[in-house]
Amino acid sequence: MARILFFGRLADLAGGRERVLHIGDSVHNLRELVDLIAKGDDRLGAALREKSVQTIINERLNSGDAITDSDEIAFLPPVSGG
Amino acid sequence: MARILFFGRLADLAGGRERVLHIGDSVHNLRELVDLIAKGDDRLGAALREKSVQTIINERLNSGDAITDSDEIAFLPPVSGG
Amino acid sequence: MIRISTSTFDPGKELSAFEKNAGDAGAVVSFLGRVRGEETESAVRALYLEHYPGVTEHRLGDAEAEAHRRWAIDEPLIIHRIGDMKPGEPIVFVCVSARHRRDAFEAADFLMDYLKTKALFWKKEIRPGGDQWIEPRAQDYSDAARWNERDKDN
Amino acid sequence: MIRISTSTFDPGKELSAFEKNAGDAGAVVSFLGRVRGEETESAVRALYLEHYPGVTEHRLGDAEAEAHRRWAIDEPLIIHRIGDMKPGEPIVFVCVSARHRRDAFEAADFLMDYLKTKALFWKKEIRPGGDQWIEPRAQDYSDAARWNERDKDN
Repeated sequence: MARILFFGRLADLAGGRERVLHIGDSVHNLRELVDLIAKGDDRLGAALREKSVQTIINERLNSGDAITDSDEIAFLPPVSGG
Repeated sequence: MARILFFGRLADLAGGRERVLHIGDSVHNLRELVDLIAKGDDRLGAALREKSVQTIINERLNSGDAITDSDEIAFLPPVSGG
Repeated sequence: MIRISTSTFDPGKELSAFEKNAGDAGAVVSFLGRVRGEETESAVRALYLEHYPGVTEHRLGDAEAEAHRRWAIDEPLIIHRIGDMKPGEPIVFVCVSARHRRDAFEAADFLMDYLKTKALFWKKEIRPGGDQWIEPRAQDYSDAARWNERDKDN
Repeated sequence: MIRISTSTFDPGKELSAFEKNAGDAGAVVSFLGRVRGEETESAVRALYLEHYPGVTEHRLGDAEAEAHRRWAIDEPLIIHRIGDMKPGEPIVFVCVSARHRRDAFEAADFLMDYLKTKALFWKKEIRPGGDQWIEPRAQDYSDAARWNERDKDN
């Protein structure tokens, strides 16, 4: 099962910070994952597709966009620390 | 009587931070005051004439260089605070 | 040192502790960011901050390492609050010690620009009229871009 | 506020007190200058600092007023030691609070440049090989000149 994390306003839209999702044969990359999530929730799907949203797979940046069923995928809206 | 103040290394050279001096008819300005001090002490005189030495008359900057017998004249070597 | 804190802290005490361990450093610069309060009509009642546990800390470590590469500084201290906080409370505290003051000033400034635009924190203002997630101001991005400009100069 | 102090002080406690009175400021920058110690062969055993009583304070007040004109800051705190001090002890502590961090950083930086090159203090290093009066480094003068350059830009 893949672990999907949402932060900031994306967590509000997703109704929670975390989802555990079975990724079937139809999902091989980030775009297909977002398509799957968008099926159940248009607004969340649109928010995840915004250019300002970054993704981190398995806590590494620039890890490509291939996804398997054991991955942790985090969706990050623009940060605001400090 | 005029009050002459020396700071930093100038105080070391003068052998003290303060001198009270009677300024006679021959001293009307800073240059003449330095000449008077230099008469008794060549080394101190040379140090006071260095370009890096600033003077403050009666605690005000840019107060001209006229001096009377009731003035406070401070000789300041380059500062080093902080 | 990097500390993500779920409870409030006393910046003065942190500075004292940091300074006692600053060895032979001639300069210590600190930056304190605080929750701003009530001066506007839509007064901020509280802030909520979240982070990406593990990943946020790891990235902050990278930022500290970059500061080390750029300036002759000792190990900085970064404390960042998460959770709920009230006006006047500290959000972030950064301390940098160095032999000379320019290094300490610039490294602290650099780390704050990083914290404002790149560190993995998300901040929500709790207002009477409704909550609002915050994004960096344009000024924050242009401040952060100063360090890239400088790279090009070198 | 300007304080010339003949005895040592605790920068952490000063920051706590300053911060408690910082009202709605979002940013507080502090700079601490300390007596450097023993790492060189001609180790500094102590520092001695003197000032021009009354005049030094008055001029520092002018510098604070200039910082106020240039940046949107609250009233800064400047504490400067005089007399004898030992390695590790604070020499100078500057705190600036402001709504935004850039103002606080720049005003603190500006005040330190002033304190290093223009404020009426004289500093002697007490060394095993003999005492030595200190003058600003070339770097200190060029740091201070940055603010004049900026005036020309405006």
